[in-house]
Amino acid sequence: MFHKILIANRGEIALRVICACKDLGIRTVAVYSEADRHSLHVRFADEAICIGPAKSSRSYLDIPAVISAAEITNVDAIHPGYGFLSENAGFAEVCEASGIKFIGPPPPVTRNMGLKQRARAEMREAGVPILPGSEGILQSPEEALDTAERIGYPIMLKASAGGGGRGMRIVRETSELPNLMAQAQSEAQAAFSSPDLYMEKLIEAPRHIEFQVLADEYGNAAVLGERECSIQRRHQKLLEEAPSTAVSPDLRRIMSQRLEEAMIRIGYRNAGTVEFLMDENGDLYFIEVNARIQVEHPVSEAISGIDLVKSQILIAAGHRLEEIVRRPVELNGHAIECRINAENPDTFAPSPGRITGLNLPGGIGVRVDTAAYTDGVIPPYYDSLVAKLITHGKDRSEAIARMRRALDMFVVEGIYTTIPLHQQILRNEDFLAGRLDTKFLSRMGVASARA
Amino acid sequence: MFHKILIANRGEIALRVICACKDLGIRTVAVYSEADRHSLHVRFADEAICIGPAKSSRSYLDIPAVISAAEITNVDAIHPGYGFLSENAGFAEVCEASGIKFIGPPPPVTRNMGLKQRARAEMREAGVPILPGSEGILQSPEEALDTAERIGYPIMLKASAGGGGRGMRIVRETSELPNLMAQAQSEAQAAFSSPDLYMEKLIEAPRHIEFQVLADEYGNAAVLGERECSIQRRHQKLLEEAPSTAVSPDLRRIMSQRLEEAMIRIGYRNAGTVEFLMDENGDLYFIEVNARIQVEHPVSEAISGIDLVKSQILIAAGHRLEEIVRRPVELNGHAIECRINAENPDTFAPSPGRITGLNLPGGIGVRVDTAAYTDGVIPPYYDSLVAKLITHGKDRSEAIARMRRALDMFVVEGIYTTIPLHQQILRNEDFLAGRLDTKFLSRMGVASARA
Amino acid sequence: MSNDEIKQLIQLVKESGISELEVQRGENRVRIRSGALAQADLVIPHAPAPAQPAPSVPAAPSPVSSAQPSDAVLVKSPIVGTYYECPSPGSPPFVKVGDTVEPGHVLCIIESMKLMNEIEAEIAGTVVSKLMENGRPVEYGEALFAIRPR
Amino acid sequence: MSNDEIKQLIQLVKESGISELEVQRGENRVRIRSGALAQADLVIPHAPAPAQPAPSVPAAPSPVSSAQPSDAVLVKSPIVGTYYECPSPGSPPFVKVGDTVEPGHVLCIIESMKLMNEIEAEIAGTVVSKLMENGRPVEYGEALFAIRPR
Repeated sequence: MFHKILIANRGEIALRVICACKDLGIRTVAVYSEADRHSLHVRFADEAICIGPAKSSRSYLDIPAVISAAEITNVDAIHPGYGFLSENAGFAEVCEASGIKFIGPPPPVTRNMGLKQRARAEMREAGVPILPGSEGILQSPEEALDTAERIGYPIMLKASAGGGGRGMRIVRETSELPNLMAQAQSEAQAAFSSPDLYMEKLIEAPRHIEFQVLADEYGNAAVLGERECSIQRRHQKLLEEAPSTAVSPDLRRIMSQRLEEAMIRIGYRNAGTVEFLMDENGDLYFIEVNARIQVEHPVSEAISGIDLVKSQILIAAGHRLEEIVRRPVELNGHAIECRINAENPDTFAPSPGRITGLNLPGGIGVRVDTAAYTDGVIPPYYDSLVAKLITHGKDRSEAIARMRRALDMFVVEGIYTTIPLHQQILRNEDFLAGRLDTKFLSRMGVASARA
Repeated sequence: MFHKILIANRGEIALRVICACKDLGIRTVAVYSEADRHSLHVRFADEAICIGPAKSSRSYLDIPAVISAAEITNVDAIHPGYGFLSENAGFAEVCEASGIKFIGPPPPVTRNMGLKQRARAEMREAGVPILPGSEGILQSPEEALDTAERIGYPIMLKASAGGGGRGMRIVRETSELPNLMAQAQSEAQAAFSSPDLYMEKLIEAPRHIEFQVLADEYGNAAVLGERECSIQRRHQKLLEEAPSTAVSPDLRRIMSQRLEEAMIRIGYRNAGTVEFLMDENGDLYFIEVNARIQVEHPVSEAISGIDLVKSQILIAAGHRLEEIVRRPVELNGHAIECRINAENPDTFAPSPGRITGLNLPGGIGVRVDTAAYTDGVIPPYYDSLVAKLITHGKDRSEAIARMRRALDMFVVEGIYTTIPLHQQILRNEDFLAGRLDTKFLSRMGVASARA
Repeated sequence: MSNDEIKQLIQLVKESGISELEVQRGENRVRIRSGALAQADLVIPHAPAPAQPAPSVPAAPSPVSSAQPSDAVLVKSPIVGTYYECPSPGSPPFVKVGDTVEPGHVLCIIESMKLMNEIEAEIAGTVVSKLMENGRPVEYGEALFAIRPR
Repeated sequence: MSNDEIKQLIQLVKESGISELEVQRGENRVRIRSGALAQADLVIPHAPAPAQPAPSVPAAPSPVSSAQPSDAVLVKSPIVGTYYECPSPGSPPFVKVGDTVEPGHVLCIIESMKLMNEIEAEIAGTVVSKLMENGRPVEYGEALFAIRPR
């Protein structure tokens, strides 16, 4: 087992990893930027090293600074949390070269999963359903028409080099295609100096459903059920739950089996998440693999009874999956997570500042993951997550009742938070009926939810 | 279902009942003394009524004040919590007479359980093992010698009218008995104006083990496993866990079956606890029934997945046990509760005052039940409980690791608390091995633990 | 409590160097802090804060009363219950503003657990205001009357 | 920061009526509160608090240095790593107290990820103290030298 672990992150996830290390009796090293010197992860780690100024490119994203901190404190492993360096294969390679175990998948796997077309190809080979689309770049309008005919309208044209919505067009019928394709090409040319487009089937109002995977270093993998993450605004998840109301026990069993095979086949290791879109017919389409622990991992922990961060460390230390997961995987009850962000709940404008008053909810079925405290500051330099509020109940309605109660008793003064928005979601009829998709928030009338 | 419930209590248990009511969608009325006007139970209830000055005899124990508050707020039920009026059959009768449902057993049952000899008789008839002793008052030294011979030395002589250790003698062999009995009689006469003595078998270092019961109003009862409460000082529990390391699955099954039959037979209703002593051979002896929710109920909630306070309300509202408890009762993992009291951890002197700094632990497997907050005051008038810290894990060692971590991250400034004492217990070898009895704390060297 | 009085208190806080001062004068209360301790605001109960039991200096006008002269004392409810100003529905009230009362004079009834508890004057004086509406529930310590002692 | 300066600041807090004042002057920092906000003590990290990056007014003596005159500026570590005062084991240090340096003069090496990073003087002046022990790990922003500008 590791003797000492450096946590290359901040905020609640740094504290989360410290908790897992304490539970395993492993010493911890926190790193922090000058903006975070009064943070709880600094207080509760056994050692703490300042690695740079507030700007994350010069601190939490600065590989030499993090590795040097690891070297001067003699750690034998690094946990990257989520965000920052967590899916940076180069960082994982530097760790390896420095003789420090990176707690995550091996660099080639992370790199392949980062290359989306490569990930799609590997998943398709492994028998996982993929969102239908063109085989790479569209070579001509004729090929585009044929492909669209094959996968069925509506379709989406996307710039290969693109992002941020530019060079994208929704096409609903054959007659529109040539014209819209030409527009998208010239827009892509202007924006990215390349007119290359590819095509994907458009799912107008998909659910976002993801499966939690654990894989050891000996070719064993286990799926711990799925999470429903459809409540998003601008592709940022706001409320997650497990299980999904749209996944039947049969579908869960089939998908778990296929994904376990696929993850073994691609040599996946440690914790990971396989993301899917679900269309109106309940069919799932693979979109990507997140090769790290996710923000919303606690809902899977609640229903599986398995500490995922502890499992990450055990797997990295060479433990076998059978010591961690009992087969068959049993899931109990229902869990919900609300992300309490420092944001204006109406405009979503960030609301950093000093927390002048704080009451954390507690009691039965409530878990709070936070690095916030009375008189503590949410700095403007990083993400706006203040706390994750998780409730667990024997069924969805008990989890919802507990979440409503916990939100009512969660008091944060001095900054705006998303608490009122969550209270509104938890009273919404569609939410209560489990009718969810990624358009949920914009339908609910949250103006800025629209991408 | 009830429309509105008055909570005739304060502190963490008042907040606990408010949580259960919120989870059921029931409105709440808090009552408070002048010392508690800034308490969280006042803040989080829908209504709050001041019922008197700080002294509990004139507020929380003042039956007319509580009933009047219930009448002017039009509640249809009262939850008494623990302590105060919770086992006062007279109060339950006044509630009944006022047309308000008392959430607890019917008054005659509470009264019978309060009369210890009566409770013993009823339990013996129901086939529950009782601590061996004399049949009522000892009539002569000869009867005493015969009785001692029958139940085996060592034995304890106790003043029938007594309490507080006066008129008590431990007798280890026949030759000592006549002399010590005479001493005890004259001490009893002097202290209580009655020389009457009775005899009980002495268990030198018993475990304190109690079983959690739920019974509905239709003659159904369920036992939700046991709790180990041996870590006490001066008969006050300090750390509890479930299950007990000394109860085998077989013993649990047998005891559960007998106790369910016994509770049905005595007409028990709502939540209750049956307390036992366990001797060195692992034999259990009934001591008493607590006809209320207990401080340490969360450990049973953790392993059973059943919300006991919610169940109390459902049962009082006429729900059937089968809607609340699934058969057979399944218990999962292990749970520990540490009572964080406002006390000097060495001397146990009370330490009321203002909490100037507070960090509540959170994260996986941690539950906190508290009414404390930064800048809040622990008044000197009531008990010293500041918070209950509960951890749950898949086994005892995971629960212990999580408790150690949570204690390390639990910061209370401005008052002394029992946190350091708990940290010491959680490092103790006997504790880690599960070797517990009521002498544990005094062996550990906590001077004032000795009664 | 006048603004001038509060100003003086603020001055007092500043001069003494303390961080917080809470003063209750009759029904009025002021808390002065020299800084931001907003957490305390968390716990001000939403129910009306009942006054301290020991009346001292006169109180500010209550919703149903006229202004109280500065030499009156408050009669507060010793129990929780329902306030009645007259012995039975339709009958005249026990006391009116301007009445003079002697110790033992019944001022009102508080019904508690179906019992009609007569609340008596403890001092001799003139009723200067009635602070509670007939039939309203009262908490422990709520002010019922102001009486100017004779 | 002298005791007299601190006294003046306390006076200022009292006069202004504010509850908290935090002042940083070079390596010195004082936080004055007029009341009990002990919560803040919760979060003072146990690791040595590194100094602010922008040196301004001179600092108090550091454990290994002699007293610093009030016109020196601090050279702080721009990276995390291990501090070496000489180019190789046994060789003389890059600088000694009393040496004069020009911009670009190498003051020390910080080893980071097996790379030896030379830290150079940015101003001309005299080395008045060396604040770090040879071979010790340094955090970002830790003070290494005090130099009196010429």
